[in-house]
Amino acid sequence: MTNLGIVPVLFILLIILLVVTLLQSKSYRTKLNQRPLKIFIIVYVAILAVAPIIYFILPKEEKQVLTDNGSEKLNLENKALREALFKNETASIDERFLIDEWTRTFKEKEIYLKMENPDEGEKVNIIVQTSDKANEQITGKLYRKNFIENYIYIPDKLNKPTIIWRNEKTMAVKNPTAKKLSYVTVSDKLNKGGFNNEESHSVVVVEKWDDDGPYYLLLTIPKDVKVWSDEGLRIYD
Amino acid sequence: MMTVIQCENLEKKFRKKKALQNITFQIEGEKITGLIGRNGTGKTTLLRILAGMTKQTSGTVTILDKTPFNNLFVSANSILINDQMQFPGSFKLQDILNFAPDFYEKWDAELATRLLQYFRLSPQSYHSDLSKGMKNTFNFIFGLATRCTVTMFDEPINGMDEAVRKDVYRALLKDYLAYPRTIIISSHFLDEMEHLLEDILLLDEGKVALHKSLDELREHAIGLQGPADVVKKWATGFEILHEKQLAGNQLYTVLKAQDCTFNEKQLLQEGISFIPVSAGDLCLYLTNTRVGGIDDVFND
Amino acid sequence: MMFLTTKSFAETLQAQVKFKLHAYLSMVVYLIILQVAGMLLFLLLGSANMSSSSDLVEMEFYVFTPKPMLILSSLWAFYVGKLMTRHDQRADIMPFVTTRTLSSIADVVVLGLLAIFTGITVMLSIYVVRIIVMLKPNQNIISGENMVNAPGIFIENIMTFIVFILLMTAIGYFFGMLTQQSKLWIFFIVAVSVLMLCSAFGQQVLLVTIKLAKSVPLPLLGTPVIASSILFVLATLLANKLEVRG
Amino acid sequence: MQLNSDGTKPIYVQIAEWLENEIIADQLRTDDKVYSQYQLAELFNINPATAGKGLTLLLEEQIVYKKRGLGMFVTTEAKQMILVKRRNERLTTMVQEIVLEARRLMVSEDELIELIKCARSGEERK
Repeated sequence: MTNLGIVPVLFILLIILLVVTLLQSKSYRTKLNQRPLKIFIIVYVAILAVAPIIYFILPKEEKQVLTDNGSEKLNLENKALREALFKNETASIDERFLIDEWTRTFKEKEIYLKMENPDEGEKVNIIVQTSDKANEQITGKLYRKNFIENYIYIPDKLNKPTIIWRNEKTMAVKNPTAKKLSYVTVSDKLNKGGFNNEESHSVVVVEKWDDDGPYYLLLTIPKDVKVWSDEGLRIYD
Repeated sequence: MMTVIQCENLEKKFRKKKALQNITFQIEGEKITGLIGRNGTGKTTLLRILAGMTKQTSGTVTILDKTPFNNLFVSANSILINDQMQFPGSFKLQDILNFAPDFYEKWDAELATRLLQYFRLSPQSYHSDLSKGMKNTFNFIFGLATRCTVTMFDEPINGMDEAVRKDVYRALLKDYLAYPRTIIISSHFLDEMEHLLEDILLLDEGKVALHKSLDELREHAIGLQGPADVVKKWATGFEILHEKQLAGNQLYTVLKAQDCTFNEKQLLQEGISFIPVSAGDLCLYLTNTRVGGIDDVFND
Repeated sequence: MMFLTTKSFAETLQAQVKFKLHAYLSMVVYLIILQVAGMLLFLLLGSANMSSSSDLVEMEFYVFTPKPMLILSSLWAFYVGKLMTRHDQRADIMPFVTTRTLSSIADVVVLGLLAIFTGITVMLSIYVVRIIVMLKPNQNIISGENMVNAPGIFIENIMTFIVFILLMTAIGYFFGMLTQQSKLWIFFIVAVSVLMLCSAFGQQVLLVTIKLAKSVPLPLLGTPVIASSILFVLATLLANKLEVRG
Repeated sequence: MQLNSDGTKPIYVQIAEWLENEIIADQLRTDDKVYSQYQLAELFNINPATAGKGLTLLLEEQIVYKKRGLGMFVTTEAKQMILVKRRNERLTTMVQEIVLEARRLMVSEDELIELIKCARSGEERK
């Protein structure tokens, strides 16, 4: 709203002044005759008239701002993801939510789970499962639930949390750094405060659906291994 | 004959200054009238009032029985050509000519095109690019081709060279003969167009000094030349319009010739000769503040 | 007997409007240049960006609206309105059949037509911006309101723009007539506009005006139209008082 | 013919004289149609009213007569009348001027008559 600073205004005025004086000064007057003027105007009008048609015909990937229904659906999916994780029924969700998977040979009897940068908040929820198989392996599966920011569903492109092994028995989880994303929106509306419908602020209520962070790390640990953890890591058994 | 233009006690003030006062005259029928007067005597103002561009301060003016100011009928049947006429910068002469028939029913496109060609004005040139003389030539052609019932030219020949002036007058006369209409031509210079005119309306300092047919104008004054004392004797009792001292104690006097019945023979015998006064000179004498003209200034 | 022409008012008005529209073709070209300049400036400077960040994302938003084109066009509208009252422009009409009243009405009709043209082109120009934005690769484009998903806004905006532009021309026309009366008005106008542009208050007024014009519900669009009409009538009265001195 | 507009003679008089000359020279004979005022205006580049006045002058002197709707025609006596008129008017005034000038130059009456005789015989010889 207040992005109309004095500088662009002066800039604009300068350009107007330039254009007007340029076109009106007698010495520079390239005599514009009726016919070229008409042609120029007709071409411009034609371009403007065709522009919407082209715009709607051109294939485009435009993201939509979430509506009530859309966010509801995403929330339900998040719920389903959580439930599936806790019930250990990952087969149905892997395809959509699994973003990383690893295994590691683990011979120790204890495992320490640590948060690398705890003051940045808890973005990774760790779910620990015990494995019946007497093998010496830890598997980790990283899931990310539907992430919504500013009424936009952001499916990918975000940085992942990283897992760092301090030593053989200490696993640290490092929160992901913020990813820079830019969005463009073009609107017919004159005063578009944000990219979102001002009116729909009240409509799309993006509830903090749960306290969980956006990432789930599903660790499968042999059953004889003991799990220790720092504060700052949310661990579910 | 129909009264085309009628003015009664017309007065025009600009702020406090009176540009026109007590103007009363009427023009009847399809005449060519010369509006003569020195610079700044209100010729332009009068024409602007007649054309409906300016409103008079007081008095009445009617053109074709209508008050011209803000009157569509008068505007459609009259035109004033002056050198302040402006056309949009992006208009070529041809564009101007193309628009004219939308406004003037009697527009003669062929005449306009032919005259343009004759005066070597390219229809593709821009009005604002023309020199003063060419601009006035174009304006004149435009005015002629509109064939308006009342056609007024304000100093139409300004800036034209002599050959063009002659042609312009000839064109005006020929078109007038073919399509008679009421024409007013203003000029501070009568001589060149005298033969065209039927009537003369002489303005002096915002007043009508004289409104007569050209032939009557010739009988308005007589010039006497001869030995100063003899001329003076004869001139007593008459209004002296002009006086000029000549070499050898000779005097040239122009008298207003009302009821003047000189005995020519007697005058000739006393050594006085009649010098005819041309209309142009007479107009000058009538509008001079000093009888002796510029010489008077130095004689004082 | 002389053959006298009797032209009807409507006929002459039509001829005058046609003539004036042609006379103002170059002004339309200036308008187009301004609109194109508005679009380019807009795209280059990436006007109206804002950002928000959370722990995971730092979001930057670029919002394109018809506003810059509208502002430039309205400045143009003011200029054209004022230009119409300039002495040499008024003299334009003198060679052709007209009266003062008719000429003023023709002026208003022409300005109205220009306002309609401007309103529609401003609104359509945003679609050119859309296409240019779309052509840039690797962008996250969020669909904004357009004539398909929000036809109401589209139509309403065209109407408001037309009315707003008309109002601007009316203001220009009125001020033009004032300056014809006395040149002192020019200083006054310049002073006021400089104050308007420089002071935060002035900008606020400008924006509020736009916002008001925008936020007015459709039936109330009449208000600026009435304001414009009043200005035009006042200007015409002034024009009739004017002495066009030779 | 070129008209003289320096004021020596009103244009309409010059027009009338020109028409008279045409009649004297037998360019226009009895009952011939005389130029209309518009033809004259065109011919001499003058206002038709002026030309009309010239014609009126001839009409008044009965050198031409008017046929309604057809124009002016030369009367039978036109040529004779013009010759008489010229003799009476122009010649007398011219002789008057000559006499006046002769007096100024102090030429005696006999000398003057001699001069006239010389001019006449010189013309005849040609």
